[in-house]
Amino acid sequence: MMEDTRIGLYVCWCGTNIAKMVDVEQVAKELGDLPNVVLSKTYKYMCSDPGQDMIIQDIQENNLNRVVVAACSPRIHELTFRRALANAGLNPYMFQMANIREQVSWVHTDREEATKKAKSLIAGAISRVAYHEALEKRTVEIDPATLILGGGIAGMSAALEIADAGKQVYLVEKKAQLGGQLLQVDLTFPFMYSAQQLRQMIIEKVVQHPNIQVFNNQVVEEVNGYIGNFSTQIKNGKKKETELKFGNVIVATGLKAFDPQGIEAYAYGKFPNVITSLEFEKMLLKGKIQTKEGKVPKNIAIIHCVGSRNKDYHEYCSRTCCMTALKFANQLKSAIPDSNVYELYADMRSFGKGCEELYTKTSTKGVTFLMFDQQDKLPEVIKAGKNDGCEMLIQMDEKLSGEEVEIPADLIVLMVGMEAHEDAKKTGHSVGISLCGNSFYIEKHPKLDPVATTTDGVYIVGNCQGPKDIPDSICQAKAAAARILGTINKKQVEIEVTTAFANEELCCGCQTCVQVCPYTALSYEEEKNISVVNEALCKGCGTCGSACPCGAISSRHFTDKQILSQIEGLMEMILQEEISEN
Amino acid sequence: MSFNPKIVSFLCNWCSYTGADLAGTSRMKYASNIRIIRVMCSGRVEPTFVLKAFQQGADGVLICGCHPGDCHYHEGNYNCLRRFKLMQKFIDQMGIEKDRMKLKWISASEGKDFAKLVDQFTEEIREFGPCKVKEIVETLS
Amino acid sequence: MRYRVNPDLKLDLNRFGVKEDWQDCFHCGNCTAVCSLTEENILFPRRIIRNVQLGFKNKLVTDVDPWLCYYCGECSETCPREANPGELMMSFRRWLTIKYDWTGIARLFYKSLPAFLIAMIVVAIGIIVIGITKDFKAEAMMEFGHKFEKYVIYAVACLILLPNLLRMFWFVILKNKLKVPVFAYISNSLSLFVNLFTQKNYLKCEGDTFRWVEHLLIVIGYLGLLVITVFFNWFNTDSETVKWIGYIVGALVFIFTFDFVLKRSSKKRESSKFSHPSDWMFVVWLFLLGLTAFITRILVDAGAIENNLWVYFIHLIVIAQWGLLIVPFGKWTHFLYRAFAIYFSNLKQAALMK
Amino acid sequence: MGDKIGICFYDSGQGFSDYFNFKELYDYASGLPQVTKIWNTTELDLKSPEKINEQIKEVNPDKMILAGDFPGEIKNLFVSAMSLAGKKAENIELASFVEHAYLNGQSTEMAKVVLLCAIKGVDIRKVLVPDEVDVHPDTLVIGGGIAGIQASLEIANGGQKVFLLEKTGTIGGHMAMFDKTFPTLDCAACILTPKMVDVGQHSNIELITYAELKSISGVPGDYKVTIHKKARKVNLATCIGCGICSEKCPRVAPSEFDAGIAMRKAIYIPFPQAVPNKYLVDEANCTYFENGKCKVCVKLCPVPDCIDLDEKDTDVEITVGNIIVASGFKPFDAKRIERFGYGKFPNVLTSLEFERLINASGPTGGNITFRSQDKKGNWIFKDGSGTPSKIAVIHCIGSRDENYNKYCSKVCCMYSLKLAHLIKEKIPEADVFEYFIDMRAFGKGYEEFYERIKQENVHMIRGRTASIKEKDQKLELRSEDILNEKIIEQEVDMVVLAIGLEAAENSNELANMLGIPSSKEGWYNEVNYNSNPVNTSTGGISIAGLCQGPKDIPDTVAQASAAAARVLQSIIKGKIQKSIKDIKLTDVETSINQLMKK
Amino acid sequence: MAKTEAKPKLKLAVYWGAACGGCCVSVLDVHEKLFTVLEHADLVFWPIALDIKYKDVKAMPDGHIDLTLFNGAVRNSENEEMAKLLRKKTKVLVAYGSCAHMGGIPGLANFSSKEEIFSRVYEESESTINPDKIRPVPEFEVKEGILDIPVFYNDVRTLDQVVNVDYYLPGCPPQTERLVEVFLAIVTGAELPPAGSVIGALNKTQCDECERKQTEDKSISEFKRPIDIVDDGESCFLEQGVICMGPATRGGCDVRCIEGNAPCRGCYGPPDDIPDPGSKMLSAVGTIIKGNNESEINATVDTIDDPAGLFYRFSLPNSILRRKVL
Repeated sequence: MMEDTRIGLYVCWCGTNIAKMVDVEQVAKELGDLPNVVLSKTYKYMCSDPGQDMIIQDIQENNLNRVVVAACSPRIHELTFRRALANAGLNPYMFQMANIREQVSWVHTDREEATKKAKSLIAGAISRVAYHEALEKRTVEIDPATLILGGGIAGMSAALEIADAGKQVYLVEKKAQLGGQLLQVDLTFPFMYSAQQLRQMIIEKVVQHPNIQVFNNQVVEEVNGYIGNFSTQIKNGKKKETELKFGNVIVATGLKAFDPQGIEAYAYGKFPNVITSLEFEKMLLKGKIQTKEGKVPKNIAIIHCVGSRNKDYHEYCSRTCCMTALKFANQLKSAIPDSNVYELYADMRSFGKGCEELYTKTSTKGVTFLMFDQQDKLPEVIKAGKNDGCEMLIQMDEKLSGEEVEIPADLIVLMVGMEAHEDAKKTGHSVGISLCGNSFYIEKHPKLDPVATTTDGVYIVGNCQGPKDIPDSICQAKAAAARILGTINKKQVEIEVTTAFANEELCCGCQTCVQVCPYTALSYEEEKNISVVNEALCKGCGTCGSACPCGAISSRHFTDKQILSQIEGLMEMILQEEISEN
Repeated sequence: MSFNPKIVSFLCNWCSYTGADLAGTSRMKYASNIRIIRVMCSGRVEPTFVLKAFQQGADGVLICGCHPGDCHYHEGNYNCLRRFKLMQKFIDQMGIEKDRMKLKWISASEGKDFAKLVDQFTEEIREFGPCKVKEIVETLS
Repeated sequence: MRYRVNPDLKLDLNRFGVKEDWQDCFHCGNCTAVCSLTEENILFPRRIIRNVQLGFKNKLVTDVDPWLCYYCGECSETCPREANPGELMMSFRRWLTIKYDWTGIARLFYKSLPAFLIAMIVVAIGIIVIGITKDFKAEAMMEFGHKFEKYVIYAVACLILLPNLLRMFWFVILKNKLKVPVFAYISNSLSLFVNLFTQKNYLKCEGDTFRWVEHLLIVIGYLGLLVITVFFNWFNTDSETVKWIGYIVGALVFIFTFDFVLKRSSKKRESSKFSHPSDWMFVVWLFLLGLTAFITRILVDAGAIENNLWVYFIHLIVIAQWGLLIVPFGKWTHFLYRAFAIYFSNLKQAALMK
Repeated sequence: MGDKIGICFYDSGQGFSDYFNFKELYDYASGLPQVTKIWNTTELDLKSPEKINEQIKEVNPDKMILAGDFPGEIKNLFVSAMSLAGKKAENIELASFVEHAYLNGQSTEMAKVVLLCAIKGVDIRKVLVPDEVDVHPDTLVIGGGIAGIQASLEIANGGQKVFLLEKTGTIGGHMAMFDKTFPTLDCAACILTPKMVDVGQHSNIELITYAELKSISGVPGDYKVTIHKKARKVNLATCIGCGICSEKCPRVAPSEFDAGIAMRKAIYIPFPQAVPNKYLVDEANCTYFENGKCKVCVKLCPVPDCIDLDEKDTDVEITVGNIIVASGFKPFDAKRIERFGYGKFPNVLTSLEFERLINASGPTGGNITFRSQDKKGNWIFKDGSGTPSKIAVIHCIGSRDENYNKYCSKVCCMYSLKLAHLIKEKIPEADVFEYFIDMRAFGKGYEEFYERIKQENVHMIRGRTASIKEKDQKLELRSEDILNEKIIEQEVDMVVLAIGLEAAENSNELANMLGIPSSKEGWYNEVNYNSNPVNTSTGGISIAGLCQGPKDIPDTVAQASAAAARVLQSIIKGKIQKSIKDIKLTDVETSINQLMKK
Repeated sequence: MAKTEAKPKLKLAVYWGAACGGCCVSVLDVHEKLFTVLEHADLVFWPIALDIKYKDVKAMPDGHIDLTLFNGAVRNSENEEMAKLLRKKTKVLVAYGSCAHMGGIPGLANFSSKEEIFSRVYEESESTINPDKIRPVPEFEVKEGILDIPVFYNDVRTLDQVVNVDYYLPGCPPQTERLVEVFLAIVTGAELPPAGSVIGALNKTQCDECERKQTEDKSISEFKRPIDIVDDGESCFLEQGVICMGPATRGGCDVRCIEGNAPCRGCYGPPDDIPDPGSKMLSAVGTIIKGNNESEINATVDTIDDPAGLFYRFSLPNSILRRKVL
């Protein structure tokens, strides 16, 4: 090493979060004696301003050239501290974090063991940081155009928000018509506003917008490139493929309705007058509420949570069905005033603006509410007897009365939940984003970054992130638009620095790496007989480095040396502890 | 003193490390024998690391990545799986019980599964007893 | 047993005074919990609201719980949905009254105010006709009146009240297939009488002692008046004691009923917010009953009854309407059903305990 | 042309006739050509489509317009009635007043526009397009909670200047007070503080704390805003945050950040991770302002002239093109419901107090203890005053209740479940009782969280607690256990009231100042519930977060970013739309006719 | 040829440890260049060629020898003793050939223990008749005194695991040309690379020089032994399913084996700074296994009979694990 390695070690208390389970003072004291460690301190909240100021000051006063902070998960504060290093004039990558909260103090119960574990993790970090190299930030230009996948309300709203700022938008819709799920809705809950008006207006605006190019009946197979510089091939009408270039991608592919055929108890497909909420919505759009036989139904039952909140189908709540069901009940009572409407529900989730009020109103209109257990005992639809005076009967355990009851029904509406499209995974892969357990796209942070994804420049909005209603979808769409407009406004964005790097001197040109890279960041250069890395495409996974047989490729910030020395550092500390114990 | 297994673990940043963090934020308790090393992708895990861990005295090595098909980098976890299988065969030849290394898929939401996995793996390694690699290497040099 | 949901019941129930507020109930359980009369197996009003909402007529008719409520109004006051459970209970008691009544006359009267008014007029005319036959002689009239009272009491008790009570017993005990230990019938009979006269459960309604006292005084007054007039022939007695007791009980009746009338008109209290015609009839007629009796006796004492016979005549009409219509088919039965409900409820508990 | 048009007026009876003069609208409509017949729903039997059909048949209109506050409510009735006459559903058009015309209180004029558009068959959204004017590139964000922080960062990261105005001494808002956030249970501070630090350090953000909006003038795109800066009495630039002043300060007052369950000094930092991390003097509780003596802080402060107790409030004026309102909410005052004994029984807490109690950074270091009195008689929480073993959480306090707030506060179910989990974590053997009506676990991962809490042996009771009584130091809760059909009288040691959310204090004042409409409850209204959930009818002003209505953190963040989108859009374009609310009927009549010709 | 008296001649030694003798032969392979060598150097010790006893070496002053080419691994106490002796007497000690460098073929003995080897060799092997199970013993008393033979160690070690090594000259055996180049470099006083370097070899791996056609498609669903394929003589061995250590083995041998249509076995060892000689290749081979599902992968892995032997054919003692755990 050219210069002395001078490491500063900081152990965070995190209030009592860490200090309660880890003897931070002891840790700091003992590890302060490790080679290259020139100072070692503890502080209540390292992430706080004073905590960071302390690091900055120490770097400047003690010529530290490397810093280790033992605190929470690097996923939370690595950036914070890197920034502090940068503020102190040190390269931000001369930093390593030891996760002694999420992976020590919060998961262990023996203080001594936890302290030991913390020590070894920090020792690993200290050992590793000595091999860190300065990495420089780089930026790429942002192509001001945006690609939006999905022409539902979310996709269209995002498109308009961006296009209105004068920027180009490519809107790709799988179906022949824009509008998505909104196409099937007559009125929106809770205020019974016209969805038709809303839809017509937005579609017209989108179609006529000079900055929006709509591709109907199209699916994007693969998106290449990286933030600021994506491209894809797309068929323009029936013409041949054209290449689109764009700087950001918004995925707004929505969800689809659950197919209730799998729930035997509801006899969907068996009885013609058991219909899904979508089919009922169509009926409302047409304006005629009637049974398959063409009669006006007298008894209408609406069953909630179909395919939702049940381990056998989907565990999650589909969020909008309760309100849609209340809307239906109101529409029914309005259209057929003397009908009997029954709502079979599990929990009434009327939580939005004006929603609880709609629930009250629905009750006042004389709709009968019956509660069932959506987990253990679903209501059962059976054929009614001759004397029942109706076509079907629903048998259920009614929780609020504690009785077994039967409900006469001429028409049964199943409030089907929402679930991911079959091709969600494929679409996700084409733009490089992943799914969570329920096949919704996973956001960068469930709370503080609900529209961004772990892939820079790719955003998820609307239902494809999880079920939601129209205003929430629009909010998300606009939120993504904000981020994109921000980057467009700044014209450039910083890109990944921890990419792979191919050493020309070592590469033998075997091309093993080329095959491995999922981002085509590696290519073979015949003239020199070597592989080269396009660092703008590289996302830094490091698989190529592991595949390289000759050690020519290294993953910046995750080099063999760094990881091996981390292993060494932490194992040595464990053994040292063991020896001192025996 | 009773045998306290030493386990080195490589976790991918996106699913498994996050899953481990989730176990933490959810305060799920698990055995403290594990030492986690973060890599960006399980595809980064090289046999060298595993060998190094054993050489340095680890009794078991746990590798976790995203579930098949969920890899943040599309296929890194498959690469890991392939290497892992070959690696297992190799260490078996080298006289190290092949189950001293384990590859499991842990997603970002599976904090609970992670905690369970650690406990279980720790017990499995405890059954195996100490790994002798370090001892051998030390007597040799 | 599987019950059929039948939302039509509400159409039926609407006639008994309640507004459809109870439809708003979202079953938070507040009313049941806030009620100080609810116990382990005695859950109302929510359970009853639920059964009404779902239209379980058969179940409802066998339910004794509604009678246990004294309508303190706290449930309605604190109801988060303003579903007015207290008033539903009240209306529901009216509904039960007609269900117990074997004659069907109560049903007619409750549902149709005109029918009731016609009946009242008919009774009044009847008395007038009798008055004509008696030439409006004070002595004859009073003698008739005295006998009339006696016979009406016996007749109403035997022909209407007793069969109705038996029907109630049939509904709430036999129909529920409760196996009541024989001993329980006896052991609880004392409390039946206590309750009958004191309505002491009223006291459990927190903070409403005054209302109970009022209620108790009216009961004392009313029963006293009944006994004193019917069995001690108050109007004609010479006993000073009887005379003064009569004054006191008579005064109790009309003074406190007057207060009731005032309260009902002011609608300040939760229990007075909604009034069914039967409520008005009950308090007003009781008031008139007390007042006319009181004045009649004053007139007797003053020796002016002969010249003011119309007072007694009105009293007689009131008595007749009261005895023939309000007692057997009107709100008066509450008095009886309430006390017996407690008795039956105790029997039920005993059966369930077993 | 020459189609016959029938109109039916409908008032849903929610009090909107105060804003829309139906009489005037009736008269206006009857003066319009083609309008053949006007009904009022009060004259119609809304229970009988047949009868309505009869009445419609007489006139036989080609198009039927339903006009009113929420005309969608009767749409299906008319669809039924019209279909009896063989007419199609498309022939019915809604003239929805609240949706389009409830923009600034007295809205009859705008309702006429709505009505006219419906008659002419023109989409109102095309008509209500204000002219564009130049925009000043700076933005004012009102409120430094998570919504304000997010919106500010979004704009600042887009390269534009932001003034972030915060009423209290630090940004962070309510979120900073929370312990963990549902359903992932990451700690609120852990995820929020980096953002706060970001705001504090951002070169594009000018943080104005301890200040309030005083007045506003100007037009969209060019607002002159006067900000009243309360005297902090500590120099922001020179304070080093050493804390000596606070340490020696003789006076204490309930800590706002700790929701009043612990005390702080009269000179204080709201909380350790506050941004800016500088002290401030609470004039109301300072000895100096009572008798002109003390000044201990001034004497001890190591930085010369840093503390100036005689500093006076000042006003500053700034010019901005856009404003984002993120003024947040206020928690429901649990004292209003006497039955629960809050304020009377020391161990009945609000959920906000409990958040602080259970928070590792709270006064007890996260230990759940009983409330006790300090030497001066203040009821506070401090470590070591006993551990409760039975804790009840009661949902829907002040929410879903006609007597208080009708609406659902959206977050209480989930935060109550979270609290249950946290209690179980701190005191594993504790019995936790959750009293709820409907469990509203609706968001991503919420239902799964609910299932998890159920697995943790938390007692879930469907049934609202009616009252709390104190019995021998214990609290007795009476409620109906609906699913198990029994009355339960549960003795517990501590009760947490899951209080709902209400519009912020002075929310109406602010709304009036900015000219944005708000609902009866004080929540700010968006320009259009469905199509435009962040903009308001005043040009250049957007709303974000809780000030628009209760919502959880992800929705708040999304909305805040969405508000930023409009701002960035206008800046990129250099143009901003004027206020929709200022559009007059006379202005748009011609454009409506033009649009119709097309 | 004019004599240049200016410089004294270099003193040169060649020794073999556990080796096959091939390395010594490779030194002989200098052929006519021997004269050039002798012009500049005196051979002071070379058991295979000269009769100089150990005691003679011991008698030399320390640092007397300028250059020692030590070939062969350290298998027994004699190897170790000589390695230490020569280290003491030599200025520049070169680990010559794969065995000294990485353990070489004798290093494969690290898959077994001494006991296993002895029982195989002295008892079980097909050509052995040893009913009394007589085994060699390090010391044996005879009339004349004590006879001793070197102690056979349990493990094979590389030269640098016993003594400090200045340079490594890899190969099994090393290319003689490389030796001459190195020798001449020393003689001419050219600047020597830093101590510890590998000399006489390239840092790029074999593929760089390999003439065979390579593509990026290396997905393999079945690995084969060389005898199982009909080599087309043109395409990359790996792509034909034969594990060729070429990609992970430093060049310098002029791709001798591959030129001869045999896959590289890796005698030259990995390039600089690779922590383990076999694991990189193991990783690369693992990577190119075809398919994503486990059973497919398992089937392919099964076609690699002896990964340890393949990837560590010449380098087991030099690997991270050093030997099999027994």
